[in-house]
Amino acid sequence: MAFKEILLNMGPQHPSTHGVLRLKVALDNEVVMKVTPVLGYLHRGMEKLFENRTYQQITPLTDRFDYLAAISNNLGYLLAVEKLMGIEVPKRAQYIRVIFTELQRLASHLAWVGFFANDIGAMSVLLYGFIEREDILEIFEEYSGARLTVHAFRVGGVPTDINDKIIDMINTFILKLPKRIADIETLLTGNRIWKHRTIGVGVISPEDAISLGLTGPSLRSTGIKWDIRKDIPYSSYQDFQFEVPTSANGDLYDRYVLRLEEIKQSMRIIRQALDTLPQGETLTKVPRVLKIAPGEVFHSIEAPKGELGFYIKSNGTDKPERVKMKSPSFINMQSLETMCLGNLFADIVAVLGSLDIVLGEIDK
Amino acid sequence: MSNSLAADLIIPIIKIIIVGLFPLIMVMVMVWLERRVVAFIQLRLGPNRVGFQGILQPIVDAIKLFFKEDITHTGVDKVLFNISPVLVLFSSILAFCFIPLGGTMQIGTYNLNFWVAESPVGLLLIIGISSISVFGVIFGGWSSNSKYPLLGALRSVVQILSYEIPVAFSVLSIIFFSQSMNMIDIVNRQKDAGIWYGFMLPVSFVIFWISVVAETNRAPFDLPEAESELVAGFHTEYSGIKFAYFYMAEYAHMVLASSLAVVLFFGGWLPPFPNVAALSFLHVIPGFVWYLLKIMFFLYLFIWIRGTFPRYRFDELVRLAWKWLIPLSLLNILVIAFVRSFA
Amino acid sequence: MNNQTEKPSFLLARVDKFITWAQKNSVWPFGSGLACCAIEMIATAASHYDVARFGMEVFRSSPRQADLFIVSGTVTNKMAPVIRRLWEQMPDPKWVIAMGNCAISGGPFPTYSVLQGVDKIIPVDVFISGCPPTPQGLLNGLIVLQEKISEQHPTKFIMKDRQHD
Amino acid sequence: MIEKLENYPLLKQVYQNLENRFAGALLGATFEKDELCVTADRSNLISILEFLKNDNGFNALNDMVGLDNMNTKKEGEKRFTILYLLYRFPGSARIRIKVDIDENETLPSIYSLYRASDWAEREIYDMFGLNFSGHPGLTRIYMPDEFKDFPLRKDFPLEGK
Repeated sequence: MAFKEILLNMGPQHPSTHGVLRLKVALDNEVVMKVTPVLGYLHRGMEKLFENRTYQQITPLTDRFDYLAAISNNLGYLLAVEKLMGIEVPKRAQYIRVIFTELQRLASHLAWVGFFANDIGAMSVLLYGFIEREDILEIFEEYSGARLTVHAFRVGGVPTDINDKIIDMINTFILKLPKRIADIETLLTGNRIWKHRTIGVGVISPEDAISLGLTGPSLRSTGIKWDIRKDIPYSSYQDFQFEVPTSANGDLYDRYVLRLEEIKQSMRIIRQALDTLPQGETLTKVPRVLKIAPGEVFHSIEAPKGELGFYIKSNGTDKPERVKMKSPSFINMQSLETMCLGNLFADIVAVLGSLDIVLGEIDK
Repeated sequence: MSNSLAADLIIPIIKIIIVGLFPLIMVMVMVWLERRVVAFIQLRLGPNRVGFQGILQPIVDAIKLFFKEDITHTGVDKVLFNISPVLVLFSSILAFCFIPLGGTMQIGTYNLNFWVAESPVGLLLIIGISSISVFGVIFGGWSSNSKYPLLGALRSVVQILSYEIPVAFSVLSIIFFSQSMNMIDIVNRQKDAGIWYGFMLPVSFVIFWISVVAETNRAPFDLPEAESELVAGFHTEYSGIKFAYFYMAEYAHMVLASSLAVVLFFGGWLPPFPNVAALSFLHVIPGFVWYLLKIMFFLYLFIWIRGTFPRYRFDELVRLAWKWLIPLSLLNILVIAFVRSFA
Repeated sequence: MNNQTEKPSFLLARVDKFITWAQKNSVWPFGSGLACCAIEMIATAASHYDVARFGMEVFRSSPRQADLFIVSGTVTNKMAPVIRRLWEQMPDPKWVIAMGNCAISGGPFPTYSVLQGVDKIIPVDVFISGCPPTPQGLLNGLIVLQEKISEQHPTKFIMKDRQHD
Repeated sequence: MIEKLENYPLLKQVYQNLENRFAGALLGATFEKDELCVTADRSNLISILEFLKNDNGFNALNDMVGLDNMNTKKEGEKRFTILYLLYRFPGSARIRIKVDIDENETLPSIYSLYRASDWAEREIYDMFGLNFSGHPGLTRIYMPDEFKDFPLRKDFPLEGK
């Protein structure tokens, strides 16, 4: 039987493209024949802007890359700069950085669970996720004054020490969170509709995942144990005990279960970091005008969405010659078509949700 | 003015007006209730600024939509585009003619019936009339000359086609017992039987309920208007008062579905255990109130389901109908027929 | 200019008040997120701040059914025609909030690809500064918008017609 | 060079393999900040990457970086540089391949080796205007199609033309 393709244009304004992504979809009835993402609707020229800003001025701009995990971006960039300069960050500052990055990971994953569930139609979970996220943002606000674009760290450490109030807030939050996660799990994990929608959908094989450069939870869901926190430790992650959860099927359900498990592991790390917080300085002395001798460096961290890398080339002035960001969403987004082909139209939305993309990071 | 004129003309007209308004009032209540209840499920407050606890919110919305620009964009089939909201809304309101909102009340010598029309095939008519709404959805989706509405309309056709069958089968099992398609008779037979059909035929009720949730395009079966996939589904291109028609029609259909569930399975205007003498004081409360209480329960159920479940996918939805509900309802009918004829 | 100074008649003023009362209490935003500010917009709609109290939680994803366009984030030159078109697709009366510094003036991105202020392409009613504005800020902006709506005269066209006669 | 790699047995092995296989064809190698960087020529880029992927297990492309050396290049050097950041699962070893290229020259696309290079090459094409032969669909990825310039070139002003 001859079929007639429907060409559907999703976006740039569409409720579930997570921003201003545009997808050109070819459908045969509801079966997906082709998905072509069109990017650039949020291209802000960040990399060009970086070449015209000093090293310190760039740090707050990195917040605007992945606005759901601003602190991870700060950390990734700063670690690259510090590696390029060859300076060591005080131990206490490293621990504080770990605490805040892990809190940010919690916030990002909670928002992800909400958005993903909302894409599949369970709208209450979005709101539940945001309640807990709000608590984390309050901690950030207490620490730095900002909620979303936090700018929590500086070159050489962290600007201010954390006080007892913040530690109290984190402790209460950590105590509260497991119950909330359990709530979300009762709503979703065992739900038949949820399982129908996620198990066996958006499957990707480990070979494809590696070839496409997939990282983060999406890669781990195919069974490859790869977590930069464990494999190439940075910022004292080697001091903490935690597991890297993996699963074998590479479908949406696995990605969901993995992220919930990662939330639990992050709580473990935060607890350990708070218990063993060393005393001492929080900021190394760095010159106010930061001039870095010519050189180049690539450093990557495990952001909530995958591997976040910064390539920095310096030229001896206070501004970098080139900053290139390896954004996890950009790489993960490439695999959308592989995951979607032959599935139904509704699955595009679910797969897109599961990839945890942020357009600020994709379009730069 | 003679007594018979009042009985024959004026009272029916008043009844028609009331029955016409009743679903609309219920729609208003439902819009408010849904927004509040879903908000409470999600640990929010919901609209509470306009009127007492925000009760005027739906009215405010309606006024606003009424004064909004009504866009008919180019490339639209004007006749179908304009007729479909009307079809959708009025098909559901029309069906209320045959729904008994209460029992018969004795006022002097006059017997006041709480229904507009009594037909020996009332049930069939209701199912027929309410199915007209799918034409509204298809016309609306097709005439919009846009792809998302078209996809929404296509989904809607498949959905209604699939789920009409289990509804009909589960209703058929009622008719086995009531021996009538007259809605009033069905309620009276439940009184005679001393037990509501819902408790007698639980399988039929479950099939019926799942199917009507699907037919009203409510979560988890809200595929024709699935927001995360199809923007706003078949009414994406509608604005202003026409959109309000679609918006109200969705709730009117919910009220209709709940009313059907109450009348067919839960004894319409009857109080609980109508034949138990010890509970006869329940008869003091008018039948209309019982009916209202019961439909409120089912309407609440609609909202509760929406706040909890994820959305079905298109193929799962069709599979559920054809692989589970239809065979199950066939088997159900077989068993009931067997029991009816031999027991 | 004449009809602006002229006061509407008593009856029309009452009608105006009635209509604007309805309009300001039922502002349905257009569920369009552009960038960082969109996350704060969602946070405003979420449980902690709950914009639903003002009857504003009905985020319509179709511009045809929305009253308020919250431009929440950076508008790039590539996106600008889309924004303009979406705004044109919204039925009157419609309002626009420029949320965040990017939407107001390009914010921290004075670059080749960013539109330096969304008011260059569509008329803006309320500007909310911040990068991103806090949910409290957005709520304040919405209340300001409500005040602005309640001062409008939806029946003004009747007065205009009379003057043309 | 090889002494610097003494503490990194894996990279040392890889480097020795490369030396043995492409003796003389490698234009240079550096090792700083724990990162091995090998400079290759346009002509043998594909064979080096194939060798690294198939025989040395560098199965993932981490990222591709384009550089415009307009302000820093010396006389006679080419204007642009493309970096291929390779990765090895498992083993967590990284290697960087560096290729210099001029404005009018074309690099072979490595899409057949690493599918991840699809968008990365489009990005470089969009931002620097460098061509990749054999790429399945080399179009602009960020900027609109009617955009004429290449933003990340150093002679393009920040505010646009």
